[in-house]
Amino acid sequence: MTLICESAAEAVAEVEDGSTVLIGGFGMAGMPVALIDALIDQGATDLTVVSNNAGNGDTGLAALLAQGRVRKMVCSFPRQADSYVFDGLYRAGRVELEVVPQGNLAERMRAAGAGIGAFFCPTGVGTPLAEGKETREIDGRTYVLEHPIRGDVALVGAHVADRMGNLVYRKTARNFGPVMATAATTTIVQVARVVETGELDPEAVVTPSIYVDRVVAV
Amino acid sequence: MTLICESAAEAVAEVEDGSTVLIGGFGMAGMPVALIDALIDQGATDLTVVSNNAGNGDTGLAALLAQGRVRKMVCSFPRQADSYVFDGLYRAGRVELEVVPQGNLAERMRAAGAGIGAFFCPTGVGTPLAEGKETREIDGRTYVLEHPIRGDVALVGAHVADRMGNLVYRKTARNFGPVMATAATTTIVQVARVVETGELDPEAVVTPSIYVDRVVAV
Amino acid sequence: MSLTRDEMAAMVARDIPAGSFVNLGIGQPTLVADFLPEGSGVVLHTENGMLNMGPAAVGDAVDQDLTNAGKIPVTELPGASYFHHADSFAMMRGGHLDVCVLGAFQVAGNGDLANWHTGAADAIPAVGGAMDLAIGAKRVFVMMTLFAKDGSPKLVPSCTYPLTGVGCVDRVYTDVATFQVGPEGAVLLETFGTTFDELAARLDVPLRRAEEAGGDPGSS
Amino acid sequence: MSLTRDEMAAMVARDIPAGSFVNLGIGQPTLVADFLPEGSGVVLHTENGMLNMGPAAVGDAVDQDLTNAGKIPVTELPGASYFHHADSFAMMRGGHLDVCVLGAFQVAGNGDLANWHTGAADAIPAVGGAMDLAIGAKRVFVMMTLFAKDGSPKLVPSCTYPLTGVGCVDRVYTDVATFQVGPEGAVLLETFGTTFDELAARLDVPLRRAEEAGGDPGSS
Repeated sequence: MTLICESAAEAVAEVEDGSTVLIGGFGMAGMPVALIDALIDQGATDLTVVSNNAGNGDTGLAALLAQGRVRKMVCSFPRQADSYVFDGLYRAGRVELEVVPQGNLAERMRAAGAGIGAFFCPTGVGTPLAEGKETREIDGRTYVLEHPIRGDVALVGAHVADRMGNLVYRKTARNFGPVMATAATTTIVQVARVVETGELDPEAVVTPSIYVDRVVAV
Repeated sequence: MTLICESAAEAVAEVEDGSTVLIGGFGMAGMPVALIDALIDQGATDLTVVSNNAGNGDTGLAALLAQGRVRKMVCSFPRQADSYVFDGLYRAGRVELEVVPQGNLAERMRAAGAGIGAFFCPTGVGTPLAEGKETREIDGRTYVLEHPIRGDVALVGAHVADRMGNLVYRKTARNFGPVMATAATTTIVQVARVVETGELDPEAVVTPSIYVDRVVAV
Repeated sequence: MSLTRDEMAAMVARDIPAGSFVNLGIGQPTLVADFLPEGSGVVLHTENGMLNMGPAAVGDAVDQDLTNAGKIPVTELPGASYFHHADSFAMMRGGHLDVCVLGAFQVAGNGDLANWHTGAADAIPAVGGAMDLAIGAKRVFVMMTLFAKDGSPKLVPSCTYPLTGVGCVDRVYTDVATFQVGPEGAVLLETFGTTFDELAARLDVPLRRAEEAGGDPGSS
Repeated sequence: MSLTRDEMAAMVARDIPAGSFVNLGIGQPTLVADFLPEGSGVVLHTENGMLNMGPAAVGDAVDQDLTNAGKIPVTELPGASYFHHADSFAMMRGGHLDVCVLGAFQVAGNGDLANWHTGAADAIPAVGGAMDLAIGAKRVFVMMTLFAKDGSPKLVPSCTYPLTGVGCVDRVYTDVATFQVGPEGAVLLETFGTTFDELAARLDVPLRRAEEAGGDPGSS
C-alpha cells in the first residue's frame, strides 16, 4: 500500500547506507530534486546511484555527489556543460563510473522490473562497452548479453498522484520514472500534487499504484 | 505514414499467402472482427495466426479457421467454452498448434518490437513447454531462453485513432494490441472512430503513430 | 464438516493481508473476492491488463470491453488502471503481486503445481497465464478439493500431471484441510471435519503437524 | 565553395523522404529540422520520450518539462505522443525509425562509426543514446566536416577512436562532399568546391565514383 507522506524527509527516512538508488530525470526534467535534497539531509552514504546523467550545476544529484555520498555512478552521459561537480570528483578518483548506453540503462531496469534474467541486445556490439560480455549471433545478427539493474530505492519525479499511488507524468519529464518505479524494492515519488482516488483517468495512468511505495507532494 | 482507409477491405488488401498474422484481442474484447472478416473475403491463406485464443463461436478468428485458411495457431489458451471450431480442426489434424504461456506470448512479441534477440525468462521452467529449450541459472534462479515472435501483419482493435495514426484503447480491450502493433511489419487497426490530429491527449496516447500503417473506422 | 466452496474462499480471504495486490486467476478462486473484508484495501489484478478490478458486472454495467481473465464482464473501482499485456505480465513475472490464488489438478508436497493439462492424449493443451502466475507472485495459494471425484488425493508426493511450475505453491486450501507446502514438505495447518491421522492415512505424501514443523507457518 | 553548416543540414533534409520518422541526435544534426520542407510529414523523435517534437521553444513557450535530447527546450506539435525511456529506446532499437542523423569524430569506409569517445586518457566517457541510435534506425546519416581542425580526414579506412557501432552508417554529409559508405566501401556522391581527384589524394580511404559503384546510390 502506498504511503502519502507529509514531507520529503519522511519519504526518504528509510534509505540505508550502501543502497543502490535509481534517480529519475533526464537533465533537470523529471529530476526529483526535493527527494534528493531530503536524502542529503537524511545522511545515507556509500550509495550507488543509477541515473542518466551525473548531476547538473550545484543542486540535486550534483549536491549529493558534492557531499561525497556516492561511491559509484551508473549512467549514460555524465559529461554535460554543467557537470563540473561530477567531473572534479571523477578526475580526483573519488567516484567510480560505469557508462551504460542509454537504451541499455532503460532496458536493464525494465528487465529487473519484469523478471527477465538477462537479454540479448543489439546495442554496443563491437564497441568497448561490450568488452568482456557474452555475445551471440541470432538470425544473422550479433547481440550482447545484458543483465538487469535492480534498485533498493527509486527516487522518481512525477506530476500527479492519486491517494492510491497511481501516477501521471508531464511531457518529457516522464523519461526514466516509469521504468525505475518497476525496478526498485522501494519506490519514492515526488509530485506536484496528490488528488483523490478516482480523479485520474484509468486509461491514462502511466505508473500503476502497485509500483509506488511512498508519495510526497512538494 | 499512416493511411486512413475507406474500408476494411482496403486495409487488409495486401496481406499475402503464408503470412504470420498477429491478431489482437482477449476473447472478444479487442478482437478486430471487421478486419478478420475482411481478411476472410480477401482470400489470403496458409496463414500462421498468433493470438491469445483460438476463436470464439462462429465469428472473427473462428470464421477464419473454419475456412481452412490457418495452417498454424500460436496461442496461450485455445480451449474455451465456445472454441468448437478450433477444437474440431485440431482433433481432425487440420491445424497445427503451438501453445505458449500468455506472458511469453506478450513478451516475445515485445522483444520483436524492441530489437531484443532473445531473453531469459522465468516462466515455464521445468514444464513440458520448456522442453528442448536452453536454460540458464542466473543469480540462483533458473530461466528459459525465449525468442521473438515477429508478424508480417498485425490486426488490432483499438478505440480511437487520430489521422496520424496515434491510438487509444478502451478498458481491457487494450490487451495485446499495443504489443502486436510494435511486432509486425505492417500494422492494421480498426477503430470506432478517427479524429483530427491534435484531438488525442499526447500524454494518453498508448500506441504512437510510428507503429501504425493502416487505420479504418468501422 | 468439510467446507463449501464459499467457505474455502473465505479461508483464503482471511489469509490475504490488508493492502495486498492479488490475482485470483480464473474459476473458483475468483470467489475469494466476495470474502475480502470491507476496507481491506486489497487491489485485484487481472492478467488481461487491469488493476483495481471490481465485482462482476450485472445488467447495464456489462461492457464487452471490460472483462476478467475468465472473459466474464467485470467492473472498475476508483483508482483502477489499464495497461497492455506485456506490462501486465511484467507485473506478474517481476514479482510485484503479493498473492496469487489458483486452482489445481495436483500439488506436490514440495510445492510443484499441475493445473494446466491432465496429460490426457486427446486433451487440447491450454496454459493461458497459469505458468506466469505460478512463478510470479510473492506467494501462491492453491484452492481445490483435496480429493478428486474418483477419491484419489490431489496433494501428492510428486505430480503425475504435466507441471505448471516447480516448487511454486506456498499454501493449499482444501475442503477438508489447509496445508503449507514447500522445500520442507507438506505441513497440516487446519482440518475441517477430519483429523491428522485420517488424512495421513489417505494421503501418500508425508505429512507433518504444524507443531512439528516449528515456527508459526500459519501467520501471514 | 564548401558548404556552411546550414547548407549541410539542407543537403541532409533533401534526402529524408516525406513522412519519415527521424531522430536528429544532439548538436549540429538538429539543424536539419529547419530545412525540412513544409508539409513533408516528417515526424521527429527525441530519445527522451516523444514523437512529433516541434521547433525549439522561445519566450513563454519554454517549459522545463519539455526538452530534446540535448536538454534544449522544445515544443510539441499536434499529434505528438509521450512515452517512457524503455519504450523510446525500444522504438529506436526495434528498427522503427526511418532515419537517424548523427555527428561523428570518424566514419570508416565500411560504415563503422566513432562518435562517443576520442580515446583520450583523461576524457570522461559519455555515450548517451549514440550506440542505440547507431544500430537502431533503418538508415543512419552522419553530418560532419570532412577534415578535423588539424587537417586530418574524418572519413578513414578504419576508425582509430573507440567505436560507437559497427558498419552502421549509410551516408556521410560533409562540408565538401557527400559519401555513401558500407560493405562496398566509400563512394563519392557529390562534391562542393572540390573534385574527386583532390579528395582521393587527401583521403586514405579507397574512394570510388558513383558511376563506378553502379546503380543510383543517391536515390532515397
